[in-house]
Amino acid sequence: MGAYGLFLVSGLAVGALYALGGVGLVLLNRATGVLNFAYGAIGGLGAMAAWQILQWGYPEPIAWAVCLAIAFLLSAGYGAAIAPKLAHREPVVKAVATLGFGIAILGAMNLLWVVNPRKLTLALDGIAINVLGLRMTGTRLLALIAGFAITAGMSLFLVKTRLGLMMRVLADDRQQAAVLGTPIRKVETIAWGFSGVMAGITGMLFGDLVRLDPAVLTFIVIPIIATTVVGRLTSIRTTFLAGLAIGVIESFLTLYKPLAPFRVASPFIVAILALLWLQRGRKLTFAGAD
Amino acid sequence: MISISDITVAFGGVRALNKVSVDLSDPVVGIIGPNGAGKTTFLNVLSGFITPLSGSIRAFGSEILPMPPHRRSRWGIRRSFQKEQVVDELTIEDNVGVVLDSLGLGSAERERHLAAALEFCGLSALRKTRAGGLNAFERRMTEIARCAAGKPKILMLDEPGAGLSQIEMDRLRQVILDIHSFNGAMTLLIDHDVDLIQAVCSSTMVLDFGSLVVAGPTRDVLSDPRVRAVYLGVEEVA
Amino acid sequence: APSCGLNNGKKAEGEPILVGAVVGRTGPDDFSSSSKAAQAFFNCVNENGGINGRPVKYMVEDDQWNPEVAGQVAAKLVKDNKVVALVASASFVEMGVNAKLYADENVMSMASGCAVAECFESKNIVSTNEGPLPSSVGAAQWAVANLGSKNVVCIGLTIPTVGQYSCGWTEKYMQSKSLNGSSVLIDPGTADMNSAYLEAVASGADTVLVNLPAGMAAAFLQVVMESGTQDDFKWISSTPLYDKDVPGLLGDAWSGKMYVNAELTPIDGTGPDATNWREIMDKYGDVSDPRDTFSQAGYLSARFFVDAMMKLDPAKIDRATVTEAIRAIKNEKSDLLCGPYYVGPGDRHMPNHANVMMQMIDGGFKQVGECTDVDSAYLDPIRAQEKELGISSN
Amino acid sequence: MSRITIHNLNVRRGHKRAVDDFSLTLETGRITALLGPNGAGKSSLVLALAGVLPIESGSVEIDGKALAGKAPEVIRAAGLAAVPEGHRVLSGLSVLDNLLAAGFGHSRVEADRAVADVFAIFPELAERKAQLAGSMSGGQQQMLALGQALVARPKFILADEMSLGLSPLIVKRLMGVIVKLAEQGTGILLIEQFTHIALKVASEASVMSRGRLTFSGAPATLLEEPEILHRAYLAQ
Amino acid sequence: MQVQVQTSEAAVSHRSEGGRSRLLSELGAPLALLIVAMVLPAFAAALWLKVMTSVVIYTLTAASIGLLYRKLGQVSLAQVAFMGCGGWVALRLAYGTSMPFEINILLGGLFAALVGMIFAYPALKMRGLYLALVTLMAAGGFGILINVLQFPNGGPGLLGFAVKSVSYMPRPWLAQTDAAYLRYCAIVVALGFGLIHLHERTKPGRAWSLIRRSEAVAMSVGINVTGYKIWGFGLSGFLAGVAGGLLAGNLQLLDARSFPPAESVMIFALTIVGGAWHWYGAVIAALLYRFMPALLNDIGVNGDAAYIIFGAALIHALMTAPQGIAGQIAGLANRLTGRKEDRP
Ligand SMILES: Nc1ncnc2c1ncn2[C@@H]1O[C@H](COP(=O)(O)OP(=O)(O)OP(=O)(O)O)[C@@H](O)[C@H]1O
Ligand SMILES: Nc1ncnc2c1ncn2[C@@H]1O[C@H](COP(=O)(O)OP(=O)(O)OP(=O)(O)O)[C@@H](O)[C@H]1O
Ligand SMILES: [Mg+2]
Ligand SMILES: [Mg+2]
Repeated sequence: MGAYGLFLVSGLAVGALYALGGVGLVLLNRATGVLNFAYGAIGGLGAMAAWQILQWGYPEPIAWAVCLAIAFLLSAGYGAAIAPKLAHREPVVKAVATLGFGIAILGAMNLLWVVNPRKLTLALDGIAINVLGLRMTGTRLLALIAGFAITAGMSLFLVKTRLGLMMRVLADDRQQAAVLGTPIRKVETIAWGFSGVMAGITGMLFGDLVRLDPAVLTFIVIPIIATTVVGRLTSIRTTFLAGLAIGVIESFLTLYKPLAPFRVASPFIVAILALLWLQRGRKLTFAGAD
Repeated sequence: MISISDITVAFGGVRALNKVSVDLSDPVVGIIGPNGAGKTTFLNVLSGFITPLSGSIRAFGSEILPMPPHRRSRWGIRRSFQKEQVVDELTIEDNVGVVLDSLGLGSAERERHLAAALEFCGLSALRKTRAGGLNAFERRMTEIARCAAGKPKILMLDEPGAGLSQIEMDRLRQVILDIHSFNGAMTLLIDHDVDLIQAVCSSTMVLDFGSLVVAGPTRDVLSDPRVRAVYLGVEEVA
Repeated sequence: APSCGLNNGKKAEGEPILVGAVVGRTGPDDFSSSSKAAQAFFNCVNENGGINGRPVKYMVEDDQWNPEVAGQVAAKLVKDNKVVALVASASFVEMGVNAKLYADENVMSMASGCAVAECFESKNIVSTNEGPLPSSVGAAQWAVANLGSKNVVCIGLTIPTVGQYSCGWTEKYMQSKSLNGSSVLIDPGTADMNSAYLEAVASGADTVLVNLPAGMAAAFLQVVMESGTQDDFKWISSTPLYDKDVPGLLGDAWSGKMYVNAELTPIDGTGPDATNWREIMDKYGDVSDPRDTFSQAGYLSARFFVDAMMKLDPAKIDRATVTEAIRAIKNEKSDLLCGPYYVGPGDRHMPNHANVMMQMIDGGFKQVGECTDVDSAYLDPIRAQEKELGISSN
Repeated sequence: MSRITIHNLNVRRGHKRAVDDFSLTLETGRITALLGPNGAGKSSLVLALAGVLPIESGSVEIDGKALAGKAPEVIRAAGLAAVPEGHRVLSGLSVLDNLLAAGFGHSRVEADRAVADVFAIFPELAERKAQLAGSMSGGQQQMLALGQALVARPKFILADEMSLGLSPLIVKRLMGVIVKLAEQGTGILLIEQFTHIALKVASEASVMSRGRLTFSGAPATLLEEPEILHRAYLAQ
Repeated sequence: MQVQVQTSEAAVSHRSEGGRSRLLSELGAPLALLIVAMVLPAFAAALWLKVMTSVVIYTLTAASIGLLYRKLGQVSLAQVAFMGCGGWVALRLAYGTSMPFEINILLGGLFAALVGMIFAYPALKMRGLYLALVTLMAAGGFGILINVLQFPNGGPGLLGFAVKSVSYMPRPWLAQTDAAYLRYCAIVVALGFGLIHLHERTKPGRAWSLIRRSEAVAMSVGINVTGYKIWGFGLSGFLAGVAGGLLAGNLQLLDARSFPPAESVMIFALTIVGGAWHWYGAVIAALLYRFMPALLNDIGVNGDAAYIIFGAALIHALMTAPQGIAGQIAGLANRLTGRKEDRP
């Protein structure tokens, strides 16, 4: 067990971050049909702002509040002002438009904060417990717990609540949703704002646990997308599990020297393999799809 | 002559087709039944989009089921779709001619088949027009021309009359009636317009809940009490 | 008062001499510090009689960390603007892409921030800084001598011309002393520092050499803190951690425990050049310009360049004479460098290959080792060159 | 009694005017049949009334309250429910969710009751509660689409090509439902390609051609003088 | 659904007129552009020569994306990675063999085509965003793979990489200078466009159109959907691979940092902005991708500010020009020449 347990826990700790990010992406996709490439950048700007607040000497709760507020406003702003104008385009076009948003945010971050090594330190970093020989800080536990809680909460929210149903309706067919009387602009803005808050949480945790660097936080969205691919962009639970699995696989690859340098590719490899496995035996076309 | 035996299709728990066995031999055969009866599924089995759980299909001496869909088309099974499928950015001649591409014809022969099919469906004047500008009727006719071009053995039309006006219906009726003499192919026609079925189909099969209710001469089928109950609603024929 | 050029207080009015630089400003890191120092130095020279009356017009281009852009802006400087030389360039990508251009166009680049192997192995590029290889080996060498390290694990980037180049030669150094060395290479985009650290722990090392950019190093060291095993190892690092912001970034836990190699002499040195550099930055630079090792290197590159230009007939300063003059630079001394600076005709250049060690302590740094020449077989051809040129090492 | 007044309505689609100076009045309790050839602009009219297509000019009022330019959910809440052509249902959602989605205007309890009423009218749907709407047959989807309009308990239903692709039995049932709704006081705009079906149940008939209203009067007139319709079809 | 409608409008506005005049109008503009590319190098400054060479090369990449998108309705977010594949092989061959440049980039293209075909396999059963993400995963994997393996730099062995300074890839003997190389690239790219045109005009083009409409209908008219889809991805990969070879020849080396997955997404986005429905959309896309940033850089706009401008412009273009900039130009041209757009 020894070393393996250590690597398992270490992998879970990183996987929780992938998972958390992935769940936020899937949620927005379930609600609005948009895959948000700017997710990382939104969280990144929140985290940078939080760092600034801490730097100025304000207490941590204020930093959290500012981070979440900024992420909420950025995301909801996009959802209110830009997303509706692109609503009639294909999902891929909607997705790449968010990349434009992400890049603009990245540019703004680099303008506001000259590239420099920074570190975000949160109070929870200070406490730690020992799991299978690996010390885990409070922040890492928070990531894992937040991942579980949000996964469970969101799955229920989408299925059980009216707002959740509205979001699913909106994502399914926007025009029809409007005809049926769904307040689409409102629901859309709420969904984006909600996902922005999740991006903020993710950004804070990434900023603390991975690196507080605008470019890294912006582009971390790409390996995170791997988890959503495994979850077929719809299953929150699968996405969460995929995130954990990717973290663990990445961690275990360290043990095998020849593959160790490639281990960062594990999100992508896991995504492609999972996909091939998921669609084994599927027919080329099926009635109803065309 | 198509002989179908024991075809069963299930989607999850739903039996969309249940041990359907029937022999079809008239030039135009109607397929009717309530919504969700399995008519489109039946065509999907014939064209190879759905693999049945059991059963076999022999048509004109060939075993159909082992062939992949595109081979069936080359062999001679053609179909139109419940939602019309014409490609907007292609011209009418390309929309129709594409079916001849895979038949390995010489260019003269290809042109001959193409011209004949367009003429048959009354589209000759429009052949260089892009399909994007066509109206619903012209689009339907383009689809039928695509099915009829070359030397098909079986044409399957899934609700070709849906959404057409009465005048257009009359022309459609004429085209369907003429297919057999145009290229010798047999036609399977799904439609909910009983007048159309009555006018063009010498025999008809009726599906309900995936099972064959009855098959035979159209007149007999339409007066069958079971059909009147499940499909027509009793007073309709009375 | 700062000293530069002719020191005559007269503004140079002659025909400008065009000098260029390519720096990586926009991207994962900002490498523009050296060009800012050079700019300050040139400002000073222009205010003080210029190069025998001719001012320097300094053009700095941003390669955006993009090889294509690097090629474009270099072509602009070298072919369109016809600069006589490049001074104080600092980049991750530029040197590799443009070495051929510089050789073809017979133009010298007196760089200040080289990071990759290509930079030190090109005929027309010479850098004032020494890059990750001597810096890592120097750190390991010092740890062996002063901390009693027997087994060093080098944490580097997977980019081979950086990671393998520097960590690889550190391993070779350890082997040459019959000690153990190993490397853990991590992808620049990695989120997972845990496994890298576990891998390092598994190597059985007693000393960890952190050979990463400061931001990644901070992330790596945070994982170390989380694991609570900081005291199981001795900690050394290459130059990137020698930055005034780093002690604050890492936190007090590292105070007194981390030893950092510096490629040039300490930023708070008191020698004439160290003082002059700071004064020039204060008077001719911007307050926001960093005062770091790269700034020192940029200052030195500019100073050596101007010194060489001063020897030329100002009317005959063109690319050919400038290139020749730069190649002729020999035995330039400065208290900012551990050894003499020279260029020479060779097809590889690494004039700076001695360094000092600093201890991170009390939110700052304290020098703990004197200038030490790096002991690596990589330097054999360099030393042969020096012998031939008659370079006197300190 | 409520009334929808459409006055000089213009709707543009691309570079073409799909609805051209169109005026019509609908009343609760009455079925108005709207006939016309393919491309006449009937569906565009429905979508514009539902608030999905932008209106270029003209007014739409329900009991004097302006609807033109309002958001779709506002129009829906005002009592106008559209059933667009082509049985557009939310294909990735279950049948039950489809119906619940149509009841956002009601309280939860009220919505559940409305859904139960729809299940009573279309037991087929109750059987397929959990099935994804997209995997149902065309006719089943059409039932669902009408069911969605019913859940809203609207004052007016605009039903576009409802009989398209439906078996005669179902058409008859749906028409029965429509007639019953009218009797219970709902106003209905019935757009049909099969003119005889529509004319049989309608109390008013209008003909549309090239976006314009070309006839408005009693259904019997159209049955007696089929040339009116023919002319409209030929004009297109 | 919406997209299909747009397609039809584009198609309709491009209604052919037949005969010689059609051939002229079809070939006129591309020829004019090619001539510009041939004459331009004589006047352009070295900076713009380099920039224009990049533009020309990425035009081919954008065209390869446009081809997949327009004809098959498929989205590849891995084209820059395909460029990397093609460039890798071309570099390796250039160092390892003495074959002429043309053969090297051709083989590089074929290798990328092969990789494209392998990725077409999962694509067979997917479409839309989901497929796009799968290709993005491939691009992400490539980015990391190449970071570890590196591009060949003249070292020995299978990988041709050694920790040493680079040796530079030789350019074709006809095109040693930057000016000549720009012309050379323009000709290769023109040939690439010819290849695309040839496909679109004939059997594969028709087959792809039907597949785009619906795979079921394509099968029902006898099209081997598997085969044609794989062929489409192969062709697209081939073109991107050739572009990668040209890029290697431009810098005479390649750097692993040039091929991150985000670049693949970016060039796709710009292809849409440029306009995938018109051939010159690819030119516009490449201009936006390589010319605009160079211009901003040259006039001294801070690189970070340029990011903001670029991101905002991207979103703006996607919102306002559903047919891309090329579509707007075409619309304008039609209005100016008074061409009728639709049948009454
Ligand atoms: N992909 C599928 N998954 C699950 N059930 C399906 C699927 N396709 C069809 N069904 C079910 O199979 C049954 C038969 O459907 P089919 O489309 O063949 O009906 P149909 O006779 O063509 O009806 P219509 O006249 O309404 O077109 C229906 O109950 C339908 O819900
Ligand atoms: N999405 C669209 N974009 C542009 N024009 C459209 C669109 N949909 C329809 N049109 C055009 O608008 C006009 C009116 O079409 P509409 O669908 O409203 O007619 P309709 O009377 O409902 O016809 P049908 O009986 O075929 O349903 C037609 O000329 C049609 O070509
Ligand atoms: Mg059907
Ligand atoms: Mg309509």
